[in-house]
Amino acid sequence: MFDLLMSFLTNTGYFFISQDIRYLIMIAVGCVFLYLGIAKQYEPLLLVPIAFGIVVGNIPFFKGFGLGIYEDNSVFHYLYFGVTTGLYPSIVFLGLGAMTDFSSLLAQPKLMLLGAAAQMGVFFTLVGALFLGFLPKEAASIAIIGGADGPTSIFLTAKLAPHLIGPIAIAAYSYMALIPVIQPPIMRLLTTREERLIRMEEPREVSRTERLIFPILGVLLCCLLAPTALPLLGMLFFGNLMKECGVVDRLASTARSAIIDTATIFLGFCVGMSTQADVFLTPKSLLIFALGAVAFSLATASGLIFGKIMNLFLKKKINPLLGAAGVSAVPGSAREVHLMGQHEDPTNYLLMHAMACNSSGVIGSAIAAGVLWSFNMMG
Amino acid sequence: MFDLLMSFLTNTGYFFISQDIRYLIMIAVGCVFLYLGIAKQYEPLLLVPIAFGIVVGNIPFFKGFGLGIYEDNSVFHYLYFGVTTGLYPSIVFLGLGAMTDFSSLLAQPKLMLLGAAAQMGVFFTLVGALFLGFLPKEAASIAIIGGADGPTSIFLTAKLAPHLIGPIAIAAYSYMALIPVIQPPIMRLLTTREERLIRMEEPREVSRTERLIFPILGVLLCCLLAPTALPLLGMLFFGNLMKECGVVDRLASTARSAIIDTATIFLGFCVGMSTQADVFLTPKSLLIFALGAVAFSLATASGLIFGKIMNLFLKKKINPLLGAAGVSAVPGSAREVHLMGQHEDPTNYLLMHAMACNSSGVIGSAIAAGVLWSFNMMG
Amino acid sequence: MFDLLMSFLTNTGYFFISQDIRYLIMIAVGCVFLYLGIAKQYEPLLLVPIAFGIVVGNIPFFKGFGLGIYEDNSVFHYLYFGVTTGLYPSIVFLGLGAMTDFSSLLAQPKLMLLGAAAQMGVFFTLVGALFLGFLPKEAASIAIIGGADGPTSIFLTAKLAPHLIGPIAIAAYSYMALIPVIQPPIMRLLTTREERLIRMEEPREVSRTERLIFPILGVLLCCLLAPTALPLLGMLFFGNLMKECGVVDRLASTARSAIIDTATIFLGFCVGMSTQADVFLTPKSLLIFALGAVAFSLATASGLIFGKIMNLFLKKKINPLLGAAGVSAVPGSAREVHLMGQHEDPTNYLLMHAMACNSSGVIGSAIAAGVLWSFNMMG
Amino acid sequence: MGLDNIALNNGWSQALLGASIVMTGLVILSIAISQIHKLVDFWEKRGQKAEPEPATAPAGTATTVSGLTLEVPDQCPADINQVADLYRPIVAQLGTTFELRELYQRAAQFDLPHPHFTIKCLRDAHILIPQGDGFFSWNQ
Amino acid sequence: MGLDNIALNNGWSQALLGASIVMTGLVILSIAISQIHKLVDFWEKRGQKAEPEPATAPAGTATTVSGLTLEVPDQCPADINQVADLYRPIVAQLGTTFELRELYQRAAQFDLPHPHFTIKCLRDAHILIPQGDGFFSWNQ
Amino acid sequence: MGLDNIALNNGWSQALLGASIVMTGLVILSIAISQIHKLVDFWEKRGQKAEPEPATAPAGTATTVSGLTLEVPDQCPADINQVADLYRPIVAQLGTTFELRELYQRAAQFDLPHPHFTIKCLRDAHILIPQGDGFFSWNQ
Ligand code: NA
Ligand code: NA
Ligand code: NA
Repeated sequence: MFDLLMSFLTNTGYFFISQDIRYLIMIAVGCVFLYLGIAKQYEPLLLVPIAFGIVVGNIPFFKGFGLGIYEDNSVFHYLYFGVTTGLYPSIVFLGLGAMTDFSSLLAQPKLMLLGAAAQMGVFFTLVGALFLGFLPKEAASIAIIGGADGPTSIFLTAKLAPHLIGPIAIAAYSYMALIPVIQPPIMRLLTTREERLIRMEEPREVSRTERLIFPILGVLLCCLLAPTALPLLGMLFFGNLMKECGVVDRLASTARSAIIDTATIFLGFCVGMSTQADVFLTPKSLLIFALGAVAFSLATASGLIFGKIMNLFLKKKINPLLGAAGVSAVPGSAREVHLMGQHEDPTNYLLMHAMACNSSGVIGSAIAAGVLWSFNMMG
Repeated sequence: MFDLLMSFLTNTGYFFISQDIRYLIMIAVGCVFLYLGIAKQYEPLLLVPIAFGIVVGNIPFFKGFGLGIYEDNSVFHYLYFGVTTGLYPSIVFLGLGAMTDFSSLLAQPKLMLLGAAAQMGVFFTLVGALFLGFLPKEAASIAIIGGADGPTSIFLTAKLAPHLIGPIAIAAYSYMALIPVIQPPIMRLLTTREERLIRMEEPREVSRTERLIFPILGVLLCCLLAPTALPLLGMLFFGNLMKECGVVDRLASTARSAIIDTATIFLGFCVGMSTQADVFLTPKSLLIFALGAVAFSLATASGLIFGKIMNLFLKKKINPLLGAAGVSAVPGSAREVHLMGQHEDPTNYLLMHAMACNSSGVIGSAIAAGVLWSFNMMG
Repeated sequence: MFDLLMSFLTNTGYFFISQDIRYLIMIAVGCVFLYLGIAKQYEPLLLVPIAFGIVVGNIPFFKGFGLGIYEDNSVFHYLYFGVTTGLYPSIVFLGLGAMTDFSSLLAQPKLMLLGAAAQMGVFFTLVGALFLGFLPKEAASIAIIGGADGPTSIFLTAKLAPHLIGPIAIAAYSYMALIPVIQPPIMRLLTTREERLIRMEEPREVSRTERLIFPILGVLLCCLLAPTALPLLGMLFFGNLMKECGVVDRLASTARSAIIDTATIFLGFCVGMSTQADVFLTPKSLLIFALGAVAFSLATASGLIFGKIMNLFLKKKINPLLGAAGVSAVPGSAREVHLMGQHEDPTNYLLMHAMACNSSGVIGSAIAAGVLWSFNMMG
Repeated sequence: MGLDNIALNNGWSQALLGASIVMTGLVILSIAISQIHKLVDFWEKRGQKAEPEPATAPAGTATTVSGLTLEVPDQCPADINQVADLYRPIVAQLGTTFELRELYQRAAQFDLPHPHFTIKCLRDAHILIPQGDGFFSWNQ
Repeated sequence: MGLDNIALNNGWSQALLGASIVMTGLVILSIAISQIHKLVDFWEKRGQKAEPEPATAPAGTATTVSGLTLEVPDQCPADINQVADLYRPIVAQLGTTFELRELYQRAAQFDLPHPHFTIKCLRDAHILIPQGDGFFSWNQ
Repeated sequence: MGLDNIALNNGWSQALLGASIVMTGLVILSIAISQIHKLVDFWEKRGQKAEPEPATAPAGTATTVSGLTLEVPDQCPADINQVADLYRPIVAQLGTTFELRELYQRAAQFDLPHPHFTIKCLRDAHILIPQGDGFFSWNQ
């Protein structure tokens, strides 16, 4: 009886926490994330599942029972399978495609360049991470944080540096949630008030045929150039075609509800759980967080500056704030751009234009991920 | 031609049934369950899938084609995977969390003790099963039937005694469906009319913050004590947090509809199919059924008696009928308690209070399962 | 830098297409299918996912990255798993059962014979495929195209000749989509105007009890005869029971929405992707397409002729057009029959009767698939 | 290739036998379903005869339950207020206005008998009052 | 570590080339989509010219079908009663009152052409009559 | 078999210890939740005190944001027209009539603050006008 009691007690989470305080730190981090997601409403669809996953994943246990996300045959391991194989990110892209309206992008194709420009942040960070001594595959995974796209980051990391999924995903999602904190200062720093006041024209009407052709053209042009972007972009454009073709509405509607919700729940929760303190709390993670912030800021800056450069050549100037929405981080960065625009001039509606940059940022970072993947496989 | 005909005929289900009449018995059992589920409406969400699974699973076939649930590479085997790994039970708990309102429990924390008390039935049965010569892991799996929680029983059995999933799941679900038959006599036997007439106070209003903190506190306190309850309680409280936080409504709503429904359909159907006569109809199964009935009755009695004991110490008496709802068996036992209360006094509303016991019974038996699991892994 | 550029360029899809023009052919085929599905609305729920899958699956890439559907560990390979194991077809049948109303079939049991008769096309084609030198398992998989049931064809092929899933599935779905082109000429050829004018009696009311007993009786009678039909018919009748029993509406409704939609999306998309030019564009595929057309036409003809034969014996004549609906191809062939009937006499409503034949055709071809499977396993 | 390949692989037997089996299967099924009708009629008549005698097994319990769950809802219960009592605690949780869907879900969750039918009766009895836009309130 | 690590791992090339590829990809795509517009216009004009000539392949069939499925629903069909005939057998199955959603699902199940639009027309023609609370009945 | 089997397998200890652990767990939890109440009260009081002082960290930003996202929606904003401005571009995309569900989805997609509450306010301010059958139009 006493033996049983003792062996039970030494298997409680309380006991393990008393041995290794890092679990407690991570639980506290989880609670902070919950606070940000729920009370501050920073991207709750991402933060709430991740944050609760962090709490659950850091309740320590005896390794060997088959309980944890890193142990074979555990329930959580099977759910985590969708992360490590890249299934959840691809499925999220399917649903994302089925809910994204590319109309305003189609009406203003030049805004697509801002989505490309913001990816420069990715490549700056790649160099930076190599400078700090990371291995090439790790550096690529870290750099993609600058793409500001959670599923893309997770997908690339799962392929190149699966041991870093935890920190990279957390960094990516944290910075996406912190957009209202990170982006506005950079936006103010790099643009003048005059630029921020620039109004965009009402985009023209886009016909159904155009919206229909876009996903087909998009998948062909992007993936013939970078076939490694197929698992993400193939799904994204598939979802979008289902949405736009109008003859498979029931499929599109399931894709943008039950399917994406299920993938979102399990993706977020598992990514949270993967932050188990003993594998997560390392100096490397801290370095990744630092680089992630750099990547994110550089991406924002690249977009803004490219917008200003474009204005040197364009007769009809664009509002360079839109460049900040090129990072993707759907729809947070678009909202920031809109709010910043309205802050200067409450009658200036940038939302639709910013969404166009947003969605091209999603495409841009998926291509960037594909390119980084193939560089590292060819290398 | 004749050869082909003969070999076809000896591969029909008719032929196999003529060789082994037990399949016919099980098909009849399936039909009885269908009758109970459909005409009598005893827990149809559980009984209908199970019952049809019993029918389908007992259509006999040539082993070796890859058809049956126990054969590698069959469709049914892949679906059964969610049972044997514990995935379906965990996912059901996710949905359950997203549909459970813990308000009345939060308003009356002392009712939680009744949910704990009812688990005593589990441990009485453990001793009984050992007495009858079952192996320790088998005994633990049988005992958990007293928890009156289908997914929990299946989860624990999948971990400890996978060869018994069929009989234990069927016993658990049968007795849950038979609650209107099993519980009322015990309730009448162990309580006086005066006790049954006790009215409960209207529970106080519970603030959103309380409902929000509960799942976080719940997962920490329960799983730090018994980390092995994580796959069940982690998911249950995750679902509940999504429900209560109010910022991820679309996820919560998918969890409590598409996700739980899908898991329920396949869980029930596969559990039914696992009763293939040649592995199911054994003396052991009968013994398990007998012990299950004992477990269930003991759990009910434990709850009732504990309610009476609590009244010895409480100034404001509680209605001991509520103890019977502590077995969980959501929401059948709560309904029985309510009906029994109304039978004595039609103006006595016990439903909300009984639901509080119900939900604490779910938590209680998940902890009990975790404890039994860890005892048997440490042993 | 130059090395990296060269190696990137030789990994683009453009480069691979320049090496092997067949990919371009298949992409064009995909676009034609998209046109048929979207503009012509030929069975869009099937054609759109398949067609986009063809486009995506024929963007060529370097084999070895783990990108394609035939490469281990790729996202698409995991999604394809549901095809090769037969999971998606079974799940589609679950949803199909939950949305099919068998009332008019129950009211007119003799129409079930037309669903059986149309399967004769399957067996004619079997002989034909053997004649052309196909191996027995390949011949059986080709023959089932005549069943005009996509999931059934995929299921049988996955079990018997997995290397032919692509061409067989594409043939099956193409001909189902081309029903408005294929069936009417055969219908006109084999029936006289007098026959096409025959009116069917209003079917009698069918009680709930009958509709409830049907799935139970159906699964027993069909699967005791041909147990190999269990994965398809077990699921079909399970779905139907959930629909009819009225006590598990939430499960039935999820089965006929989220569940079947998800399976349909991934089934169609993966089948499309499996047409990767280098494994698909072979002389064998062309032969399969030719045989598929034969199978389909023979099935239609068998149904029609059997209808005429039945009329020799029946006092109350049936409209032999209904025989064409016996091929299943839900609901396309039923609609063709109805339209043809209305073309001759706009006041003649054959839709309900044709749906009865349709649904018995589904059952018939599932049995045929089971029989062919067992023949080839016993062989 | 050719007829030899058919014979070699049992093609003729498979085709003939296969076709016969499919036909047999559906003939049996069609005969069976043409008989369900009679079976159901017979059963229902027997049921009507048997009904007057009280049920066999757990009598007291069954009555307690059947009063609430098993009666066939041909018409609204006379004691609609008693039924309303069952719903009041649920309604209380839903706030002052709510959608019928919410009420139905709650009722189904607590397994109250015939929720669809009962809700209809409650509306007929003006206990549930429509507030427009699909919202309802409780009039008691 | 340091610049050596960048050079050793092709960092500069990767960054430069990677950035160029992403930019190239999106520039190509943006040029392409800015041209869709013209393509569509051209195609639609061609289509208008081609339309008067009857379609090439399965002529008779196509007509049978197109009369029902392929016309562009710019306005409600003049022969609304003929359309109503198509819907009557479906409606019969739904009972006296039903929700539009049910009707739509059935119509979609039978692949009737343009169900949303047709149902709208049936309402406009007062063949579908609203009964309140989202329920409708059939007025024929 | 028998008592020996119980003793041999630690049955008594397991039962006693197991029961105690479950009871302990739920007692702790029930005590904890009976205290949440007080904690919440304490926290909210502290919050009320703390509120007057402006937030600590990214001040300017926070204000920009908080003006829109963080106020507690106790009553409709006085500047409902300003809120309406936020919704106008979304509504424009939805056509002249739309369902509230669509509007809500769009609002949620763009993460506009408190969409449910705001939509209610817009209705109260007669900016959203019901058109029957669950459809609404925009009155500006
Ligand atoms: Na991006
Ligand atoms: Na329990
Ligand atoms: Na068929």
